[in-house]
Amino acid sequence: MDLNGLYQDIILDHYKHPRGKAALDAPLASAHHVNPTCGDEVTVDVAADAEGRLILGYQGQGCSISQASASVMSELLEGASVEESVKVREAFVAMMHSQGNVEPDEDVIGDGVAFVGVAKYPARVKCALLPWMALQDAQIKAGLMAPKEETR
Amino acid sequence: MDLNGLYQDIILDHYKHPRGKAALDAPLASAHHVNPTCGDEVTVDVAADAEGRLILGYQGQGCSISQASASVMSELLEGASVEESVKVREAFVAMMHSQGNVEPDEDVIGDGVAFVGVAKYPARVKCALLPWMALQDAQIKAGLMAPKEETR
Amino acid sequence: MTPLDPARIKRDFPILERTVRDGKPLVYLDSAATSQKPRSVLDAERAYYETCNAAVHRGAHQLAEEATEAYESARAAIAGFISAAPSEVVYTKNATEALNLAAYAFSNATALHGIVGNPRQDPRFVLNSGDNIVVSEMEHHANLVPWQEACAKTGAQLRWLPVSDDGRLDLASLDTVIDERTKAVSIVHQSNLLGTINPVETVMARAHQVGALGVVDACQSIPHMPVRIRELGADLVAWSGHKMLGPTGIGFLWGTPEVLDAMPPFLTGGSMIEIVEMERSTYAKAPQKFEAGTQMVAQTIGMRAAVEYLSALGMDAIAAHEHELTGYALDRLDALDGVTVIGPQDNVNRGSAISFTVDGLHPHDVGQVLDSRGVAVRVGHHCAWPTCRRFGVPATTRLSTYIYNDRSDIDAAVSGILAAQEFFGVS
Amino acid sequence: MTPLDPARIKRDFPILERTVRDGKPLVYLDSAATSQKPRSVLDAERAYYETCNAAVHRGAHQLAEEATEAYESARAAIAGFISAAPSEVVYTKNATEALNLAAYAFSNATALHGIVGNPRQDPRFVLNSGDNIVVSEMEHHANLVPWQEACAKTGAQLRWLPVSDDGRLDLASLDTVIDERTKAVSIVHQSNLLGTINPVETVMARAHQVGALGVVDACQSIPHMPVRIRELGADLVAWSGHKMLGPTGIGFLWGTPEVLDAMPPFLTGGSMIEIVEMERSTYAKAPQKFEAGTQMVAQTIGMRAAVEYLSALGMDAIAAHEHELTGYALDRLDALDGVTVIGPQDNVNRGSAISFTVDGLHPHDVGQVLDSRGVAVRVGHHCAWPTCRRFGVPATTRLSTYIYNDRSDIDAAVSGILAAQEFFGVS
Ligand SMILES: Cc1ncc(COP(=O)(O)O)c(C=O)c1O
Ligand SMILES: Cc1ncc(COP(=O)(O)O)c(C=O)c1O
Repeated sequence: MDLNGLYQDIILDHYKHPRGKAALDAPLASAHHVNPTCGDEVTVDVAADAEGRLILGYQGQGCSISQASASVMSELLEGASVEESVKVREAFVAMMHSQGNVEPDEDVIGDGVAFVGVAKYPARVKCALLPWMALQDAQIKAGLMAPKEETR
Repeated sequence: MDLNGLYQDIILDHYKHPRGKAALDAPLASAHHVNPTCGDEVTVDVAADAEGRLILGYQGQGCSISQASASVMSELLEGASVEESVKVREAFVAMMHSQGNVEPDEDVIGDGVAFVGVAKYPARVKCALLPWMALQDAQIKAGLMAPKEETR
Repeated sequence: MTPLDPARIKRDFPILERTVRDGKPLVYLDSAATSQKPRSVLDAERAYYETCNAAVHRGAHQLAEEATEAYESARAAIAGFISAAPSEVVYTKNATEALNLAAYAFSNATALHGIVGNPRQDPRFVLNSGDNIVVSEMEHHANLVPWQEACAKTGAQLRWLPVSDDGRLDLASLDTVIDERTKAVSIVHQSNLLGTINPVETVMARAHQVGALGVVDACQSIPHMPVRIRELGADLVAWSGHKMLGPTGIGFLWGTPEVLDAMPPFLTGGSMIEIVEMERSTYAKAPQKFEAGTQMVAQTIGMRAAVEYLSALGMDAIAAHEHELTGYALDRLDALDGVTVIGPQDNVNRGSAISFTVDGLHPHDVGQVLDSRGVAVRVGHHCAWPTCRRFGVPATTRLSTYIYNDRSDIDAAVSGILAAQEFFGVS
Repeated sequence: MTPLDPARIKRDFPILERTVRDGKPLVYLDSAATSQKPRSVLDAERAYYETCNAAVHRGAHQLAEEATEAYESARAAIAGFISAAPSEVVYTKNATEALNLAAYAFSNATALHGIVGNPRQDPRFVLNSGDNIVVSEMEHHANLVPWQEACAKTGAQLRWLPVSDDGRLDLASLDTVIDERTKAVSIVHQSNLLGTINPVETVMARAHQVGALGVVDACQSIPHMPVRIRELGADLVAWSGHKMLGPTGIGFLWGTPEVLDAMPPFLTGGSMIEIVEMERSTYAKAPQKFEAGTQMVAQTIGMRAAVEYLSALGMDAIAAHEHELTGYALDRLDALDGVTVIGPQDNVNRGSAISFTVDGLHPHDVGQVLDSRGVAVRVGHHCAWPTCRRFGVPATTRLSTYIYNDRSDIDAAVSGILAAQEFFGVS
């Protein structure tokens, strides 16, 4: 196996230098998710500015994949519109469920493309998705979802 | 397989002409046993005469083996002493657990020897033993056991 | 639809080549008890052990990944076989455990509900005194005793739908037996003793009308006919693998996601949890919530091969084959003196399990004579003792067919019955 | 006592010949999760299906007789392996079910006792408010969550014996934690996370002193050392087959005849009954009382081959082999910078499961690097989450050996740890 394909430099960099890792002072909502097989956990806080753009915070502990994924997510979505955040999350989730067989779109998911190698490891897909699932939950609680999603 | 070895004439004769098949008017004790896999059942009544000799009665429904066995038992043990009844029962039970590999003693178990072929059929052993187990139970309840057995 | 070719199918089942009782060819007519297994099922199970055996849903190494993938894709294949979603299928060790899982949802919810400080239980599962549970008079013990126990633990009342003389469910009292206080209705789809196929949709509709949970015991139907699970109209459906070419040690509970979510867990321990602390735990979502501990993983792989084998033959073709064979068997038995079929005598809404009695002969003796000729049938109460009582018989002899049987097997059974009558001098 | 020859043993395990991750030889160090299976176990199971598969304890035909004989003689062999009588061994699907069976005896007896008109339950199993149940802080979820649930359903209190910093059971509070109101004490014999072997005899003696039932989780001990079951001093002992060369889907509950008789049934249905009527049922004696429905028959046959394989090697020799290997592994890990063993660091009263952490590295990442080199270990909380919390770690990496491992496997794991430290730049 190609360890470098799984742990791309971008992932290692985000793991060692996490971006935006802090709780929000006054979140609209928070969601705490755990990976029951290994005990990894993440708490994602969300709020919105005057224009309805996302303000994100997160804390957590876990493996390089889950922590780097949270950092990438925070970098990508801080200040994004609700619509954008949904689009990016759906693209990231789709890539993670592709078993590594799709060419991810860097224009949509930015540094998230580095996780395409992780999609080949079913046991690690959950790690990568952990913060994104928490984000979705927090956004639902805060009412910060795209109209299409709210009615689904 | 040799059907005649299993259903010896003695067995068929006892099945068609059961001896002593009736309830006792005033039993000292009774025991009702069932074979839970097929629903066969037998009730054995015991009493004792002035000399402490057994008086037996039974009723029941079931296959040729269980019914013939009850009939043979009744014929063998009616009027027997408690000691004799225990000896005969133990010999019969031992034969049934022998998988057909012992030469039964006709002096002890009389027509019971006809059941030696049944011992080769594990599923039928229970049928043959049904009335004898009920008898043991009824004798225990009635206090009609050999001293050695009571203390075991 | 290609008709079945039993002679060809037989060659896939190694055991059917053996002889019994001093060289007699084996005639296996006991598939309602358990079916035989084709080579492909045995090969699949063995291949799992030889290539990727590991703990599923727990490890991060390659074997564990492969084992998890095999286990979950088996679930998808089994779910597909009954037109269900994978997450709606819970693995159990047999149908009996699946039915206990359903019954324990009630006694557990009731107990938890009664203790102050517990999270509130879904009221659908909480039994109050005056509530009742409904089964039928033709249930297998597996769909009767667990409900008796649930009632004994909660004070609820057990009721049942009666059976008519011709072996059909008597629905005249449907609306009175199932009433506003009914919390669960659990009914067999196809009786393993009578062969009757019940109109479970009607019974489930009535259950839902009064807000009761609807459960179906599909042990004898799913192996023998195409079943689109939603069409039964039930909330929960139980069946076993070993009666449909699968390994021993695996059964299933299908449930609607909504109901599975609402039920409390049954067996608890590893892999079914979300968070565990010394004081308390929270649980995973179904199906994991109901799969505590290391599962029968190899058996799920064997089971996948079993449903693939059945699907390749076609469940329509299997049902047609058995229907034809059942008609033939009913006709041949009808022509015998002193033989009485217990259960529907017309070949309508009935499966291939045929129970009968022979005048003057005990079923054990009939079975023994058949066995001496190599014909394997089942004798006894078939774990449906109350049904025997209903028909005033202590036991029956039952022949039951499957994909590998043909008319010659029925003929062998009929000759055996005649031989038994002759041997015991009742002909 | 002939020492083990792992190189020779390996040849009996087909899976150990495979490669993983682009041609790396498989180094399997995850036997505490599940063991691999020798050819003889797979052959025995297959032979059962190919020669005498049938319903046991039910049929009267030759196949059914042979199947019943195979099933019960497997029970005798398994019982013999732990120096028990056959009737003391109950088949379950895994150890988790066996522990649930024990815990449900309490919640079921309590519920039945509370309903007027039920036969009186044995007071040992009836939990009144103020009663308590005792476990330890190093239990697998399978021996914790079922007792939490029993308490939640009855209002009893759950207590636990603490664990010391060196990973031993802290017995200082034995006499206060287990008191006159204790109804059950359930303790792991060998911890699957820490490797600790506990003085269960001492704990069981205290349990009996206060009249409580004593239960032992022997999942990690019976596969690895000679166990004469009565010497544990327990009333009930649970373990699994798949961790000791056996098939998936089979576990065991041993019990004293007296206690098994006193317990209410757990799963109910066919084959565990004495008489069934619509209104009520009576039950068979143990072990049948606890074996409802069609059992994992083929798996019992495979299990018999497994205990025969282990007995041929000799459990003394197996324990000696693992002890030596554990000492070697502890020494090698001790020599690594940044590696901390969680659990006893001396090779005394400890088994072959070794958990450790690596400074600056998450266990998932350690496991991944090992996996990339063909070394299969387990990462996570090992279904003993509270034990992780006790040691302030979210998870550990665990290596665990068995009869087919030797020093080269430990060396491969150690090289992998060094590689992980280098890859992530923490060395
Ligand atoms: C100590 C211990 N107890 C209980 C269990 C549960 O065993 P199973 O998953 O086979 O039910 C295990 C293994 O997972 C274990 O190691
Ligand atoms: C109608 C019916 N229900 C339930 C069962 C119980 O199935 P199992 O013994 O596989 O648990 C059976 C088979 O024995 C059956 O025929």
